[in-house]
Amino acid sequence: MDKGEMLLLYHEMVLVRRLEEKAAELYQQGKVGGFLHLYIGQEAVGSGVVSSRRPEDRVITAYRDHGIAISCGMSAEIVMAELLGKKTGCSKGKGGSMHLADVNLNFWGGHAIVGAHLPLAVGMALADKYQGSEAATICLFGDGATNIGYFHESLNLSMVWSLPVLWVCENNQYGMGTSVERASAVSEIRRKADGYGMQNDRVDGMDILQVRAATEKALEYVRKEGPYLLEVVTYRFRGHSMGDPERYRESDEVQKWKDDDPIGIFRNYLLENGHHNLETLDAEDQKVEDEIQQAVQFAETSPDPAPEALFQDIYVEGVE
Amino acid sequence: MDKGEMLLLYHEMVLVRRLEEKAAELYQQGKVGGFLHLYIGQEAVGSGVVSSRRPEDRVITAYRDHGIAISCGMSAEIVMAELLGKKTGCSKGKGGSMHLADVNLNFWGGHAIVGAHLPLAVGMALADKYQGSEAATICLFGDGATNIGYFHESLNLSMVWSLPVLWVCENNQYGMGTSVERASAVSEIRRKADGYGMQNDRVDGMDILQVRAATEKALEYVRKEGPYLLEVVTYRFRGHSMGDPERYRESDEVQKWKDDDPIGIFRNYLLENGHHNLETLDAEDQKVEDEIQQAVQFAETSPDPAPEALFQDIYVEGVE
Amino acid sequence: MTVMTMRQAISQALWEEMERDERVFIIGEEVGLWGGTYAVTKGFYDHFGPERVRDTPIAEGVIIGAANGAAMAGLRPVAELMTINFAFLAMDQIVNHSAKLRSMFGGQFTIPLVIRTVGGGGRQLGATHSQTPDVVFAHFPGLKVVAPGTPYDAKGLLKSAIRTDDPVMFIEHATLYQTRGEVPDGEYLEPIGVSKVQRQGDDVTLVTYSKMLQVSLQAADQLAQDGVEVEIVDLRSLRPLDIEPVVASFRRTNRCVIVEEGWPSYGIGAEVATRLYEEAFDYADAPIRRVAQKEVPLPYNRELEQLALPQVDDVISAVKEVL
Amino acid sequence: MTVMTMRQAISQALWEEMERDERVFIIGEEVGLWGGTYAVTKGFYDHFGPERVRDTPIAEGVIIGAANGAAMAGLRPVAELMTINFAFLAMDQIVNHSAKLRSMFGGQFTIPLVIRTVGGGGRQLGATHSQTPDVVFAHFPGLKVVAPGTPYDAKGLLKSAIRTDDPVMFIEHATLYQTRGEVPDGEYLEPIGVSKVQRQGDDVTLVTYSKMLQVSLQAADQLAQDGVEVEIVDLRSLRPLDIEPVVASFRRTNRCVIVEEGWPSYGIGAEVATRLYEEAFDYADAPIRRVAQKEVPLPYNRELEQLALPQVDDVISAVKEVL
Ligand SMILES: Cc1ncc(C[n+]2csc(CCOP(=O)(O)OP(=O)(O)O)c2C)c(N)n1
Ligand SMILES: Cc1ncc(C[n+]2csc(CCOP(=O)(O)OP(=O)(O)O)c2C)c(N)n1
Ligand SMILES: [Mg+2]
Ligand SMILES: [Mg+2]
Repeated sequence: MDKGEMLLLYHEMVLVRRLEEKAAELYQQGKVGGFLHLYIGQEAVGSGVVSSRRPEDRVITAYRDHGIAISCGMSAEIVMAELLGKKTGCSKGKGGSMHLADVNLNFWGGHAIVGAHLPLAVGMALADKYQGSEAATICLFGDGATNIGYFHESLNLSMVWSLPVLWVCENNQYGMGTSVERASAVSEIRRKADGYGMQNDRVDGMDILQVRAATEKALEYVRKEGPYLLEVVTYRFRGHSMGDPERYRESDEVQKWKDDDPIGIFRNYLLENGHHNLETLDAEDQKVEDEIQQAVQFAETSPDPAPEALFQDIYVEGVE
Repeated sequence: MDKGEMLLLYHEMVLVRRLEEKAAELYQQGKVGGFLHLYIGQEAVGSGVVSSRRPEDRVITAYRDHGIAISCGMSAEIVMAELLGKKTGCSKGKGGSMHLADVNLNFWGGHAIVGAHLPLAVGMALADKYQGSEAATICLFGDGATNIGYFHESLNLSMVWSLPVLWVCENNQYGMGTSVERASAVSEIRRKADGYGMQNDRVDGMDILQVRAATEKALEYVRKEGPYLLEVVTYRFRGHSMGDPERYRESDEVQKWKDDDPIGIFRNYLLENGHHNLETLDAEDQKVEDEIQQAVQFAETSPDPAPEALFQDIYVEGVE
Repeated sequence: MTVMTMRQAISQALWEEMERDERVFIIGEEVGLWGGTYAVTKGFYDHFGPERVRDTPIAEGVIIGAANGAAMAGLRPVAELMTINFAFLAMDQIVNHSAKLRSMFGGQFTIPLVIRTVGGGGRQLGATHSQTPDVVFAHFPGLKVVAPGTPYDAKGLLKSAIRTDDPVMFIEHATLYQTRGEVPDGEYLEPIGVSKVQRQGDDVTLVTYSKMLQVSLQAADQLAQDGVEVEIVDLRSLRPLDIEPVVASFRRTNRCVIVEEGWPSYGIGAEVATRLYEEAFDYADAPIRRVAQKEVPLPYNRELEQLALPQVDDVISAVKEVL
Repeated sequence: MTVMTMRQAISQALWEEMERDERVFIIGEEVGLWGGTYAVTKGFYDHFGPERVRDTPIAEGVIIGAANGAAMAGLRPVAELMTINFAFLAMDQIVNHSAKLRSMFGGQFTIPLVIRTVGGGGRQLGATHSQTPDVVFAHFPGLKVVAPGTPYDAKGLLKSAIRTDDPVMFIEHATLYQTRGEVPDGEYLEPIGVSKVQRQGDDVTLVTYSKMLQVSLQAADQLAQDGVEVEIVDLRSLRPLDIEPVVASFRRTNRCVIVEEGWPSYGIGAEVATRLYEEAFDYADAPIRRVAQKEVPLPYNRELEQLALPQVDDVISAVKEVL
């Protein structure tokens, strides 16, 4: 990875962080509605994984999707507009925070039913294989999602058909308030791959460089051989969604993880290894601030969808 | 196992075999309707597994349930009456071949939705644990059932809650026409236990003594430690159900397995080791013939359910 | 009588039944340590312990499946499905098992199961998280389907649901938890399968349930100012459906509007209207009207979502149409 | 025209569409090597190969889920669910995904998916294997639900279903596969969402679809002997529901019976009746009647099962009631 690319990744992670901090603010003001699941603490996963893909590789994830959307190339403006339910949002204001997507960016969406997008990934990988494309499908999901039937059916079928899917489990240790230990028979998620004879790896998700390296290795395998399960160990610094009482974990634990802030770690790495100096990084931080401000402005001044939109985009061919 | 018990098991296996041969005949005559899934070839599994249980242990299985019902102590008469849809059948003629059950025998039914009874087993084991009983729940299912989400959710939860369930996979190599290799990422079903860190074993299902030994060992573990997956390798000599075109396997393969007839193997064992002589075994065979004849007679002369039965046994408290 | 919220009423019912009967236990996602996603089971985990308030993995199939199995084995599970949208992941257990295990085996098993779940839109949760598909469950014989609209009914009906030996889907509404109402201080039970007149009036019969009861009550208050007296019959249970009080009211008013939150096509209103025509054809002075959700997956955008959901004004217009 | 069975007609439609468009492929249990549980895809595996006729594990969730994903990615899957009873194991994919992926993401995705599945009772398969829950799927906007009653319609509608960019549940009836009828020799398409008058008559309107079309035709023949001329309107698609031809017929006959195989409560008949009253209230000379399955899980015993299912005689009685 060259210096320029590193700076882009740094920029991306900071952008995701600030965007979400802003979104939380707007949520408190009642401008963002519904559920809002923040990715704060997990930025190195999305940036590390997605930046390793080729443009033809598809990406699909769950509802905790702001970071993935940005990493796939969605602008802060478009994300923000969707969060505010505007016509200019990627899903025309119909999806909201949990349902960002842009087919043109090969980002196939955030999906809100736990585990339900894993079969979708199987189908996409099947389509690519069927059509002789070299593309891989990268499917991200949480630790909690590995206990639902979909996980099993999808991992099994991807192996039986030897499909090019990279399964990425973002193990942030909890599914809502339930720790991995209380929900899963094995606490190392990668072990679940054994039941399918699937290649697997486990990597520290607070260090974007490790995530990148593991993803690149995994994608190479996926392209040549087939499915692969990559467990990325990470942590969400905030509650599950807005309004989580957080009775299920100690603040000590949260603090311990916050000490390993993935942005801080990467920033230090860039400084310590002389890739970039403080001014450059600070300038980047400032650029992000401007971007966010512009995104909010764009979103707030964007029009709401017209009332007619209610009946649009449901069927391709008109019904009723 | 003493001689007497061996003879009982021999009797049981022959009874299951003849009962099903008779059922197939009655099906051809249109007296048995619906689906009829024969257990022929797999008798050593049911007899071996169920005879190892204590009376308080619950048994639950899939639609291929005649053998299990008999092993649980259901009489040929009651089975036959249910097959003929009679009021005297164990399910009053409402269940048919796929839905035999008798709570008084601690036999919790054959179930026709593939995999759906695995969660039921979890719940039963939970109830026993909750109530401080020492009972185990034995849940039998096919190889095909191990690919559905229920399998995953159930095995995982049984481990998380450390429930007394013995999971018994009757690997007869096919789910309808789909071989294990074409449906499952791993062809040794026991390997699937690894994804849950679950104890497991694999045993030859054509030899009842091996099945018994493995089940006893497994049940001991279940009572002390928790869930266990036992894979029993077996084969069905007949089609999946009546009217299977059997395009998916070669007659050579079927013949090879038929050479290992579990009844033949056990019979030879009894003879060769001097446990019982030819006369005793032949006499037993004859008893079975009589039992079957009587069962058919019982079933055929039993009354159909009354028309009012249509509305009975749906709700406990009357509705409409 | 004490005035309390729907949340408190439901919580009390659960608490009392768990105190009364050791066989009653709670199973579901985030019911324990978290205290329930809607805080209904807050405090239960500490009081009743992890054996009776069982947090599960995210696996709706085995949640309801295990509850079915435990019910067969003599316990009385109260399973919580975080929202009714996730009930589709347990659909096979609900409609093929809870509803059928008893009859299919000739009455050998009983399924004293309550599935508590939360439905309804209006919170900008998007298409997969905002549904009111109650009718879909009510279609299946073998189940009972209950959906209360007041704290009083919620408490009394939930207690009955826990005590009946039949499987009950108990559907709460996500936006009703703060709704307040009077609840008796002592113990009481409300019978399942009995519709209830929640407001008396002679001009038109309004049939509804759950959240739409509250919307209908508001509409009735406004209509009363115009001198239109609305009678509101609350179904409370969709299966069994107690149509008699509806028919009785209709025979008097000769006009009827049915208000439901879900989609109209193949919805609750269709069945109620058809039953009314079947049983009181000659009493209809005007076509029965339905007020329901627009026939679309619910969008995230607040205005669009509200446009799609039935509003007080929609009820008022419909009433005026039938007058 | 050639006379052929429903099975042949469906099989031909699939074959032709697969020949026409490489993006069309089949996915499901036993569709390949076995040749389809109902032999509809017999010969396909050999001709089109395992890539286009994909046998799957028993895992309905991922069958429909993968089909959804493949459809998003530009293929045109025809997914087979062995029976509609197993569709409940894929319910979340069908109603939360097939039906919503398009609108929820603002129209970015199209889901050109056909789910072929087999419904209906009458074969002594017991409660979990004999259901006709078509209405439950028809409740969800975003889906199209088609259920043909003749070989002609089956072929023409299935071809249209495969060509539309919207997700379609295509429900075949387990006991209709041997039903014979005329099918044009050349290519033709039947439009989805258009009801069809299958028999003309002036005395009473009979509304039905799928297997019950055949039952209704028999009833009509018998009634004709008594001089009663029945008009039969076949819905063919439950969503979109084309009510106009039904209304038009009812305006002439002023009497209507709806015949469906499933349970009456919250069924197809309720919606059709309500729509008729909404649109032609003044034309009703008698209450509209419903003929449907008894409100019970279907039992195994043959006589009991037949007692529960709607029979020709039930249709005749209902017609006589409305006359
Ligand atoms: C099928 C289903 N069940 C329950 C929920 C409610 N729910 C939303 S997120 C969530 C936790 C998921 O945890 P995990 O997969 O670890 O992802 P994370 O939130 O940690 O990113 C739950 C239970 C849901 N959306 N879908
Ligand atoms: C959920 C579900 N899908 C499909 C079917 C149809 N079906 C019945 S038996 C069967 C094969 C099951 O194979 P296996 O589990 O190996 O059991 P075996 O028949 O070999 O005893 C299938 C696909 C079903 N009953 N339930
Ligand atoms: Mg998590
Ligand atoms: Mg098998």
